[in-house]
Amino acid sequence: MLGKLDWSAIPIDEPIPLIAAGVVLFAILAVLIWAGVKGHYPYLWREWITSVDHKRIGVMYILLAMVMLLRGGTDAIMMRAQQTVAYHSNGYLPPEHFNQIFSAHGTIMIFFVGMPFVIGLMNLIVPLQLGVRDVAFPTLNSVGFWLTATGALLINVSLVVGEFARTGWLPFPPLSELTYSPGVGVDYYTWSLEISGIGTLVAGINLVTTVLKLRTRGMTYLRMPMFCWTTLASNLLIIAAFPILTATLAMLILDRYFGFHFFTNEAGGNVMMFMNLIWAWGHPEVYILVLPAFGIFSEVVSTFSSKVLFGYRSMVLATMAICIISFMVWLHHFFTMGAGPDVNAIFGIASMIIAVPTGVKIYNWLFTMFGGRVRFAVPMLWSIGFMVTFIIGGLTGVLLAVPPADFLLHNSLFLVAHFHNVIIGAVLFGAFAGYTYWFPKAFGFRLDEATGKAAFWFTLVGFYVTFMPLYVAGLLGMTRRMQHYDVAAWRPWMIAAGIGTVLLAIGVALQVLQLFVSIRRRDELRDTTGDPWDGRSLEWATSSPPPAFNFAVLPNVTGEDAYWRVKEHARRQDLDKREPDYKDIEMPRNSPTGFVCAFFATVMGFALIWHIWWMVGLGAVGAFATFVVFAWRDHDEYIIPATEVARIDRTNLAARRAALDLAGIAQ
Amino acid sequence: MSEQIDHLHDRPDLAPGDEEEVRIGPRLLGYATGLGLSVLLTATSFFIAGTDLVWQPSIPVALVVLAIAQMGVHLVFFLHITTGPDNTNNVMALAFGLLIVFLVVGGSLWIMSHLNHNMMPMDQIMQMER
Amino acid sequence: MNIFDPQGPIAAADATILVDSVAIMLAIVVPTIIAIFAFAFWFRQSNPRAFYSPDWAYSGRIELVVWSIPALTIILLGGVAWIGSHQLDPAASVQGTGSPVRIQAVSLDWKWLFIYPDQRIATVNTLTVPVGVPLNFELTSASVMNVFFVPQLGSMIYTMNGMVTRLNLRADREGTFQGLSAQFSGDGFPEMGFDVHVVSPLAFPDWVKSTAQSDRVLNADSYAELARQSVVTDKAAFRLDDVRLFEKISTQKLPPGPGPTLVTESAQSYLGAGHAR
Amino acid sequence: MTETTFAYAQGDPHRLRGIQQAEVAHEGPAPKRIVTAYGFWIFLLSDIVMFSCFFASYAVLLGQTAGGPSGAQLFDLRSTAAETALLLLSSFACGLASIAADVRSARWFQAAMALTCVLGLGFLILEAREFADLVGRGAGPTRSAFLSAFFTLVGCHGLHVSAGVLWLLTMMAQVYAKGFRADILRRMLCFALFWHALDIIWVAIFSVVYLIGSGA
Ligand code: HEA
Ligand code: HEA
Ligand code: CUA
Ligand SMILES: [Cu+2]
Repeated sequence: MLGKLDWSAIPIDEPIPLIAAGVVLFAILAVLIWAGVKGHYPYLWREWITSVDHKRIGVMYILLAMVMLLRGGTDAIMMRAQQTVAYHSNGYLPPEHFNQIFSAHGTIMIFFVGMPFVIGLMNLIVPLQLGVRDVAFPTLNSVGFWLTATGALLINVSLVVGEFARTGWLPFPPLSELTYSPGVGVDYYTWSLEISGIGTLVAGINLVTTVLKLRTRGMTYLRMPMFCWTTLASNLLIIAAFPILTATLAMLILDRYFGFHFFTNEAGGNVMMFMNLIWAWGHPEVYILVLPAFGIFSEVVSTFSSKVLFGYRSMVLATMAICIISFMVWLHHFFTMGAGPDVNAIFGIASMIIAVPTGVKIYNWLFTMFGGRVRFAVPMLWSIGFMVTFIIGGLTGVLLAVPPADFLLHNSLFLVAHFHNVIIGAVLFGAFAGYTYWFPKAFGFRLDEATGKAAFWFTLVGFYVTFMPLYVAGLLGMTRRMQHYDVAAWRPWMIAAGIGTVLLAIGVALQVLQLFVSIRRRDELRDTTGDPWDGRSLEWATSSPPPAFNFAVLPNVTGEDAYWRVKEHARRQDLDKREPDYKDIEMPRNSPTGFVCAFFATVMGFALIWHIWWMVGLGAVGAFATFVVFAWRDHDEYIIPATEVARIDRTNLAARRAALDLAGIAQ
Repeated sequence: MSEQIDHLHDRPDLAPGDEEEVRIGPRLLGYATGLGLSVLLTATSFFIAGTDLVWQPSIPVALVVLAIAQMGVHLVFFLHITTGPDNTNNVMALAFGLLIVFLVVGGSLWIMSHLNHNMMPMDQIMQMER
Repeated sequence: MNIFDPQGPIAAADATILVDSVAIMLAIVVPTIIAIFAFAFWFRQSNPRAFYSPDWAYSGRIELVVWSIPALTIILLGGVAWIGSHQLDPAASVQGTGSPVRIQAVSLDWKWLFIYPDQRIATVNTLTVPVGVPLNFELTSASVMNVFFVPQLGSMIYTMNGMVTRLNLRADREGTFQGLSAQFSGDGFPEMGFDVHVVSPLAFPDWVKSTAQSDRVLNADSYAELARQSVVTDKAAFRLDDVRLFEKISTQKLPPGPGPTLVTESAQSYLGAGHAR
Repeated sequence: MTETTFAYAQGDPHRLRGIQQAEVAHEGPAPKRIVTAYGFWIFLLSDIVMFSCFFASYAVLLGQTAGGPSGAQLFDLRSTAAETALLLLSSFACGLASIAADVRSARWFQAAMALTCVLGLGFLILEAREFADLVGRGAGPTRSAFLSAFFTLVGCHGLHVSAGVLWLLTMMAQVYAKGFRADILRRMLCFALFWHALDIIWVAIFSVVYLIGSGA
């Protein structure tokens, strides 16, 4: 009846995960009950869960990412603590538990922190920057988000029911095959990624179509803000790379569920094919994460230097070059497999070539600051911290791309340090920069500066104290994923890294604190103008938070830095006082499709993991029924009447004129 | 974005699968031509695969070429992808997709053939040398 | 295990390339980092002496420089990578004194088996090699993937079931060094370290002779015992019964390691391997 | 539509003028029909990338028969030819349905779609028979890596066709119930794209898997 599921799946004999899970469950229940008592459910359902508004969906993506950052970060703290104590001893985490933790940490951080964070920011901002009312497919957007959330949910269920994969964040066969991993851990992994992978693909299609087909009048390609370009590049990579992941995991699933022989030791399976395919996805994946971050830095550096972005054309070229070249380097993750000198050298050189366009980007940010007026607000701090940190990570990356050097460093803690150096230094810093920069746009008030700055410094210093020692440990021959070790020379570096993690945790905790402080002080931090940073692109041309329809009248763009030009003009005191001609606006109607889909996906995923076949059928039928009902719907739009549009827009315009007039007089 | 402007020619852009022609006759002819060409190509493929009239080692190459030709026919006559200026975006997307397919398939085969070659267990090497 | 303390030509060359590459890159990276700090500091908003040119966004000369300098660096580095990959290809043989020693390494769950086919002996978790002699490794895995790595001797290489990878090394100094697996292979993975004893070319035949007298024999039965998932503490030495043992493992004539034995019903439902120790 | 004009200064700090001129003036958001079909087009491309992984695996595992039968011993090219014929004809029928939809002829539309459906089902039946036959001869997907790759690649196409048939039936029902509404026409456009794309993949399959595979 319940497949492989029985009471033994609850790890009663393992206190640590059980307590952790208990705390999480308790917290969730508390929040749910609190919301119920306060009567928030109808509001949440109406305004958030069923929302198809790109801004709301963006915010939910970011919220998911931040919650999962705490989960993944807790895993990181546990790992670092284990390696600090596990010298000549077994530490406090038995191997089967430690191995789940690093697998879960890597999976969660990449798929449920990095991805939702950047997708959330793109969702929130790109339509505003392009001057449009929503993304191309609003309902699908909601489906995409909820499927991602399903994946995250399934991974967290594995804490309590059963186990998670013990194979690393990429489950290399034959270790991940049924013979060597008979438990449900790998199944949790594959199904949660198959489901969330579909969500990601949907988001990718949505954003590419939005950028290519929905830009407002006059927003030609070469007038788009850099963030839109990097969004385009990143989502093109999603569309091209995620199907590879889907196919590869599907093959692993077929091996595990139906006894196929793609990657088994028996009957001619070939494990190298898995390595090959998974990295053909995996390498582009890291650029999917980092390209949007690059876009964020471009916006932030230009805004806080009060200056046009330097070398826009080079930036566009560099972005697209990275997009294409990133598909030609994947073998650098298995130089030591023995493909021979020609193959190694060619892929090594191709990997290095990426340093050129990336370097160009760094220099262009540098020259954007040159001749500017640099304001060290929190987003700018993250950006400068990024530039320095990322160069170091890039250097070690290029070093790893030299095959003979990789022959010594592959799978060492040096590699671990490299990728945290680029991922934390670029993706996480970029996400934080974007979060602080655009928070006032989403909510109408700024985040508290003091806690933000403190968070930045703790995170920056914590990062160096944690990961520089790991470089050293790697040079001392320490490999990754060591549950315990007996080499005395490694010990001091592990202790140092442990201390650094404490600083990092304080940094993250301060970010959480910042949110609470800012919400409490929101009236002081209120931004009425819609343009708190003296921004340059169109998202700042509407109110904060923007109305559901973003722009009362679709803007017409005639130059880059579209909004900056308007302000320059206004400052010269000839602001166009003419009322625009307001029209009725047609907006997509909210829809529970996404949530219902995700519900059935969760049921189906869970049933598949535990081999509960009747439940699988139920989930499938439910999903199909949702699809038909959605397709049968008659009206998926509603009208906002022109009078309402005018009312909302007039308040905004008035506040804005007041602010601009002040600025004009001040000059 | 209401339905009135939802018409084909208000913008120099075509949806993939759209055809410029709206009259029935030419469109029917288009599909029929496509069908004819593709039947012809398919028949040639099947013929070549089974015959010993052509030089045997060239058969796979010929089959691949024919397959590519036929995919082209389908793209043009059934999916209406042309090189016209209003089709640029669709063609660019297609080109990107094909580039990726080429990199993934070509790269994989190249890498795997090297790996397999370097890693054959002893007795297979001996069999080959025999 | 310090890779900057190499004990053989391969490790030394690998490390040299590593250091050289870093030096090449530092030449461009250090000025860049300095420039970031300098620009950010000088053009801070509160500095009245800094000029402000809000519309300056293009300079052909700067563009040329920022594309070409990294490109030139990469061309240099690419040359290093190309030559290095070819000279240090793990499959390429190394020079040395005396006739090469052939060693067949098998990664098992979770230990290393080293077979000396010409000497007709085999050892577990210890590798004994003569100094200065070319070491000719053939490697395979009896179950999951692993990586054979002796940091002070140089290049690592994967081991995979059904496949044979090749590696050539040489040790130039006597002593005991540590080796390990660099690819996670399951719960007993941290136990996959092994000792490398580099002995004098005179002592090596003695060691071979004494090992060959071992009363433990490596045959199909004792191999099957080894192939089970376990962590060994005794570093056993065997007489080799079947010289073609490695070939049988790598061609899968001997079945791959069985993986975890599922003892209880509940273990079958959600747990994989039992505890490693 | 009057619009606020959003830029006045004509600065060109990026020296883009030359490029800018070459570009077609951008007219604003595309109509829904174009947006929808374009999104679907990109989805199809991603689907093709997914298939390319299965093709790559098939090519890599082609020789890994593990002592079991090879393609040459298994494939019956007559059945493949019949499947191909059915699929090509169904593509033509789908084209007819598209035309019928564009001229708003419900009767012809339903007839052409029904024909498409029948031909598609015929294809599926032949394929199912082939699979059943193989499994019956002990050449199921678990027999060898080669057969795993074969069943996955061809089966994945088959699953796509089955999904297409389900979609096709929904389309017929929708047109029957609601007529040629704009949103339904958009869906029809996507469906046609999907059905024709399956053909393209089948061309690759019969060439690479069956014809080359039976020679190898
Ligand atoms: C986006 C990607 C990302 C990010 C952001 C991080 C962030 C961090 N990572 Fe991780 N990491 C990976 C991706 C990432 N990692 C990947 C892919 C792997 C490989 C996995 C594998 O081997 O398969 C890996 C592996 C990995 C290892 C394994 C090393 C090994 O193999 O031996 C370690 C060990 O130290 C580590 C550490 C850290 C640390 C300290 C952080 C810190 O930056 C984390 C900072 C965050 C916090 C410290 C959270 C703060 C928490 C609180 C304030 C508590 C509040 C709690 C509640 C309210 C419940 N990472
Ligand atoms: C956001 C994520 C991200 C980013 C941006 C990068 C960027 C790069 N990475 Fe990294 N990488 C990872 C995430 C990332 N990586 C992860 C997660 C892994 C491990 C996965 C695992 O095994 O679990 C990994 C592993 C990895 C390996 C495999 C090592 C091994 O397994 O043995 C290699 C090897 O070539 C590599 C190379 C590079 C290179 C060349 C870059 C380049 O793009 C860097 C380019 C940037 C610069 C160089 C700095 C700026 C440039 C200048 C200032 C110009 C001048 C400089 C020069 C000319 C040098 N990476
Ligand atoms: Cu791996 Cu051969
Ligand atoms: Cu990479």
